[in-house]
Amino acid sequence: MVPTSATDVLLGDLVTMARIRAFEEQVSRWFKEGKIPGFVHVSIGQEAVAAGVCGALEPGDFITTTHRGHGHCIAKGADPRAMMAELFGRADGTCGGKGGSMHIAEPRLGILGANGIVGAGLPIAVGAALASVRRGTKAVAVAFAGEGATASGAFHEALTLAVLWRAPAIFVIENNRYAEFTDSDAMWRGAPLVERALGYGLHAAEQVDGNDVQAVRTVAERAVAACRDGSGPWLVEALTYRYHGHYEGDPARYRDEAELAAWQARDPLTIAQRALEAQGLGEAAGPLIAAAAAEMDEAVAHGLAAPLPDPEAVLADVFA
Amino acid sequence: MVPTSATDVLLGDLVTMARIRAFEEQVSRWFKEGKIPGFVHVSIGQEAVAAGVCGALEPGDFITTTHRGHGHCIAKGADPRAMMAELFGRADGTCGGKGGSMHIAEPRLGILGANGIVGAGLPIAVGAALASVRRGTKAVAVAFAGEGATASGAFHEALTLAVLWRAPAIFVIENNRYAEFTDSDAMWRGAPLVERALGYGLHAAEQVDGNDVQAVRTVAERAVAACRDGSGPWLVEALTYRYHGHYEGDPARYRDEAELAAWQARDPLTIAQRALEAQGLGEAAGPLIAAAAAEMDEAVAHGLAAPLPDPEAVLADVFA
Amino acid sequence: MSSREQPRYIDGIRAALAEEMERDEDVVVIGVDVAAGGGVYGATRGLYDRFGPDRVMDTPIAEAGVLGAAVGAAMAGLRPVVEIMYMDFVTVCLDPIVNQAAKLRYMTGGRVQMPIVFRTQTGGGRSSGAQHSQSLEGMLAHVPGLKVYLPSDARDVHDLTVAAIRDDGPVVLVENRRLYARPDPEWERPTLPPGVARVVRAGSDVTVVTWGRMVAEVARACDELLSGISVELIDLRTLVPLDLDTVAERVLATGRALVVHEAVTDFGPGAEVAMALTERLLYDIEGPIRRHGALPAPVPYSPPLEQAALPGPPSIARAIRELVAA
Amino acid sequence: MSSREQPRYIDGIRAALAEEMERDEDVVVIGVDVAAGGGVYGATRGLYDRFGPDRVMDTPIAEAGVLGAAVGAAMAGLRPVVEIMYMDFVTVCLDPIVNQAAKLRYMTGGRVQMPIVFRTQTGGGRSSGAQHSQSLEGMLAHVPGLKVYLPSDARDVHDLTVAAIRDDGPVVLVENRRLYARPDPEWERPTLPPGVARVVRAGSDVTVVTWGRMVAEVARACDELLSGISVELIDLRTLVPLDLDTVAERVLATGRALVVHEAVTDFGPGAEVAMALTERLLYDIEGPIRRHGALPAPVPYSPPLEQAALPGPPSIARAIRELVAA
Ligand SMILES: Cc1ncc(C[n+]2csc(CCOP(=O)(O)OP(=O)(O)O)c2C)c(N)n1
Ligand SMILES: Cc1ncc(C[n+]2csc(CCOP(=O)(O)OP(=O)(O)O)c2C)c(N)n1
Ligand SMILES: [Mg+2]
Ligand SMILES: [Mg+2]
Repeated sequence: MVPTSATDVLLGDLVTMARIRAFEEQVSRWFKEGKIPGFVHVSIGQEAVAAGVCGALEPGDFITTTHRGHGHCIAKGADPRAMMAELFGRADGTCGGKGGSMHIAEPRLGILGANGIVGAGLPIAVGAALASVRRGTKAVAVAFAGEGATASGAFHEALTLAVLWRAPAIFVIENNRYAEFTDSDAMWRGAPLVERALGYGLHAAEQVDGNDVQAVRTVAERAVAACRDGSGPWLVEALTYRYHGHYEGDPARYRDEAELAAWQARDPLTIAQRALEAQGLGEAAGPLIAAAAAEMDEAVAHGLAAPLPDPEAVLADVFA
Repeated sequence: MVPTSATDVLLGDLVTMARIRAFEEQVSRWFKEGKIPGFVHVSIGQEAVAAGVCGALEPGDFITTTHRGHGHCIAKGADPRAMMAELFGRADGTCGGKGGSMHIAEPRLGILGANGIVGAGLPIAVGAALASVRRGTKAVAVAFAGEGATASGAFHEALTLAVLWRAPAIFVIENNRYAEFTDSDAMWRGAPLVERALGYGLHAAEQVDGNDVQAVRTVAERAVAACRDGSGPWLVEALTYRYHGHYEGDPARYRDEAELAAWQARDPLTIAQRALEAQGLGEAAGPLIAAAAAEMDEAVAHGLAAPLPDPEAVLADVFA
Repeated sequence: MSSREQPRYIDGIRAALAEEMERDEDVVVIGVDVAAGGGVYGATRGLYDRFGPDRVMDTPIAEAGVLGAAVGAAMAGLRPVVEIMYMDFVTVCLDPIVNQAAKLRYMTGGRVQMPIVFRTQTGGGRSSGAQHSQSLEGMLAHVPGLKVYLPSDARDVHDLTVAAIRDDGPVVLVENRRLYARPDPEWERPTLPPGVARVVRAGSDVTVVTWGRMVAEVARACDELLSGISVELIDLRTLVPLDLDTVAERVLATGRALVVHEAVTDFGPGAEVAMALTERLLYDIEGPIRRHGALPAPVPYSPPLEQAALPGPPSIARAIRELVAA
Repeated sequence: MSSREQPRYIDGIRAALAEEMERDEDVVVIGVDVAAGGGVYGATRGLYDRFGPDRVMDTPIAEAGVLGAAVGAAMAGLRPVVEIMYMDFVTVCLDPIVNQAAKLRYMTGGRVQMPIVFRTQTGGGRSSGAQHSQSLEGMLAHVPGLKVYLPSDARDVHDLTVAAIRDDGPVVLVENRRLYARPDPEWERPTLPPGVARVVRAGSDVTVVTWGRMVAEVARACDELLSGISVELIDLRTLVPLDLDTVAERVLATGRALVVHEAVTDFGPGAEVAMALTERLLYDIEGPIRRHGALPAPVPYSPPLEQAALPGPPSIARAIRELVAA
């Protein structure tokens, strides 16, 4: 994934964001239609973090993600057709219909799984990073987590171990201000996250505008390069916002419209598009964004047409 | 527990230390004799922390402690006769013989229990402190823990909650340099503990010479006063050393004799005694120390003579 | 209490919490999103406005710390009702439940009280995925010192919540989210204490013993699929204490028993219930005693797979028919 | 391997770990004090000197993080053997075991391998107190996706450790510290795979099914207290997979069965084994099938209490005598 020029990179990241946005809009729509069972958490508004970070990764690198992981998986290369089929519970879904939204994974692409347990992905990424060191593969592991996860013991233990093992692990904390219905600022009275993180002895911890994909990409590339060189773990706090409720269907009464509007005014796709325009490349994006939308239309069509799993498969895959 | 003069305080704390030392020496001896079953962890060398901190507490205050908790319990007022009987597994032990060394507790004295799970006592103390606030009792809660416990998620979550709830909780970390057979410095590459602790937003975090009971007492009194006033949680890191192995019987091959000798040269009882001598009160201590030894001889005699529990009691106390 | 004629399950929870908070100032409700948010399923809605932030407390996502704090708070005089949002999450906070709350009374020779309620909920069958669908009551019932309640309707969730809060020891209260919205036609039924099983329907061919959501599923199986068979349905209500006397007496009458639960069958709670019945009745009844629970797999997401994994009216009816034929 | 004629249990562990580490560079040993310290009971002694700090790693007291890391490492190509020092401590690190390692293969539709061994140990009866004496194998066996091995002697701990390390899925290996020092007169016995029960002694009056330390305790009960009764003793070896075929066949022959374990009886692993046997053999045998485990209390410290709580030769002999008389 070494692109030729900065503009190409930006264009590529914008396309990734557009693909994520289109995917998530479809998820939201088909959830409402009753075609997606269970509950789903979409990442609309947060696309720049997924695109910027995963854009900086190689195919052999690892990620772990959360309940809000569709975007990260797409950005890391997962096939949206298979993902959509998974959400529809189909046999040819990413996980054969056994996982669902919170458990999308594509191990051969280094996607070690979304996770339904807040914080659980953090040490898993550290372990993958440890394996990379021990096996000399040079792979880097990124753990995506929400700011809500930083209260968990898993966060503390994961950072402690990553530093101890000088693991090439990057903790990307997507601070979207809320953990479910709770304002995360009300749940923490200590020092800012990056300051605390440095206390663990990380190589670096930086805050970034999580709606500016160029800024995210820049810091991610530095973090990846440092980890690839063996300089040990990083933390990136990306400030961003989710436009939808915590889960689809959440009326999000805990926040006001003005706050949402202010963030929407800094939409990550718009910001990227403006940057392209500033470089005189405004038109380049249009067709690509349209293609992204078409791709997701097709993914939905594929998913809806795909066969449901055979109930007989229920006992397969339990044991190795 | 408001003593009349500084000298009285010191003398009192020295007596507490002497009582702990004498108790632990008996435990070590009777464990070797095969009269104490299971495994025991003694606190010889660390007495100043227990004496200085618990000396600053009122009877209504709470403590939670660890596998190495005899000293804290004695300093908080537990009856050594009952404790010794407990270690001998007797019916009139502190817990009727059901707990043993790692589970000594005396709830009516605010001793909410030693604990066999590293880190578990930390949030328990925070909860007791929360209850104090909610019920308006003004009680303070101290959580004793070893430096090894600071890696655990329990530490992180306990500090986070304590700050959030402005709980009158004091985390006293006895840093005796080892966690079992492992040099704790090798297990942590981040900032020093007190620095990290401040990152949680504690009211204060200070390091103290854990072998100097006057220094411990001074910092503890400040911490207690602050907590009593509602200024929220504190952390105290007390630098100290255990003379014996991790458990009785551990040959402690992981450390060298010189290190032990250097710490023994700064024995907490000796330091306190010298301080008394400097105040011209050298002789005052002698009889009191002798009395402490006699007290523990008697505790042993009591414990050894006490009846074993009736096996019928095995199913009592399971449910309320 | 809602003004509906037939309160829903969730109304039973809210009413019980509010009544007990009113009655005793030491009762506090603690958990992720339980305060202004009212709980992810709305079970604590209204409490925050009524009792304020000191008694209805949101927490960070730090369940192990929160439950540990509840243990300390209980020993220091509060009566915490702490929520573990999904039963699957006991895996991140089991130590304060199993090694602390359940054991401290015993380990101290009876010197402490431990009035804590661990409220949690389960509810498979709606594609919540393998980490949000587990019924783990069997693990908890195995731990001496813990009581485990699994109410099946609004009346019971109210009464068992009240009983749990008034208990001086730790109680795990397992709600079922798929029952939350169900109105209870039997709301006026008299209160039963924990440890007393309830005969939901009398019958003569076979006794089915179950709890939680499966009470209604078995009833549906009977109504819709088993017209020729007279099924006696027993709601066990609490696994600990276990009312073996009532159940054994009824099984003696019908001569056959099936234990049904949403948990995985293998090494599950039904093994205890069925085996305890077998030990007691082996030489006294003719028919077999069997179990019917979930298949031995993580709970799958896709509806046809999940339906195959979990017990439901068709599989229950099949198990009952086979049992009666045996 | 020690040069003794009869290797001890702990020699079996050490040998298995060393052999597998030699054979496969991806095998790493991780845990609190497992490196230079050699493990609190010496089970990993010598590995650090032989394989170095990259493959034998001490960790801070952060078991949940360490086990989570093992999950990630396993998915990324290592084969971690992680130690949970006492089985009681699974309460602080259950999520990576239950919600991650056990489920990830299934949740991904079979797309990942999860070659992890969770080594742990139990061993009541020596006044270790309520938080260092629990046998919690029943909880783990209830979780689909986990295998659970409980070796009873040096031969088996060696062979089951090797098998666990070579397994591409997660295995919980439960050692017993009270066996560590025991020499194994049967070291030359041929290797058996997991999932195959072993007939330790043939007998005709009753079949006793057990595992771990209880194998030796039942043998002692037979030798010292039950001269008139012909007991068939079966070592189940692994709870998951469960070799019900072998056991059922033997129980069919004797007509009676007793399941013995150190875990608490109530809602314990014996309920499954006994109930599965009952389901299979109800109409084929005369005698009863029963269980004998620990009393429903936290494990007490004082020896007379602990003796009353846990099964031992006298209580086992009593249970067998009652069963044969029934
Ligand atoms: C251990 C655990 N506790 C609670 C939950 C319920 N839960 C799911 S998402 C969530 C909020 C997470 O907030 P954050 O980490 O900020 O991520 P975001 O949803 O904002 O992306 C909570 C509490 C859970 N899944 N796991
Ligand atoms: C959760 C947990 N992990 C591991 C252990 C085993 N263990 C008992 S004491 C101890 C070391 C504790 O070190 P520290 O906290 O420094 O206390 P110290 O013994 O030095 O007083 C360990 C690892 C335990 N009891 N609980
Ligand atoms: Mg968030
Ligand atoms: Mg220490």
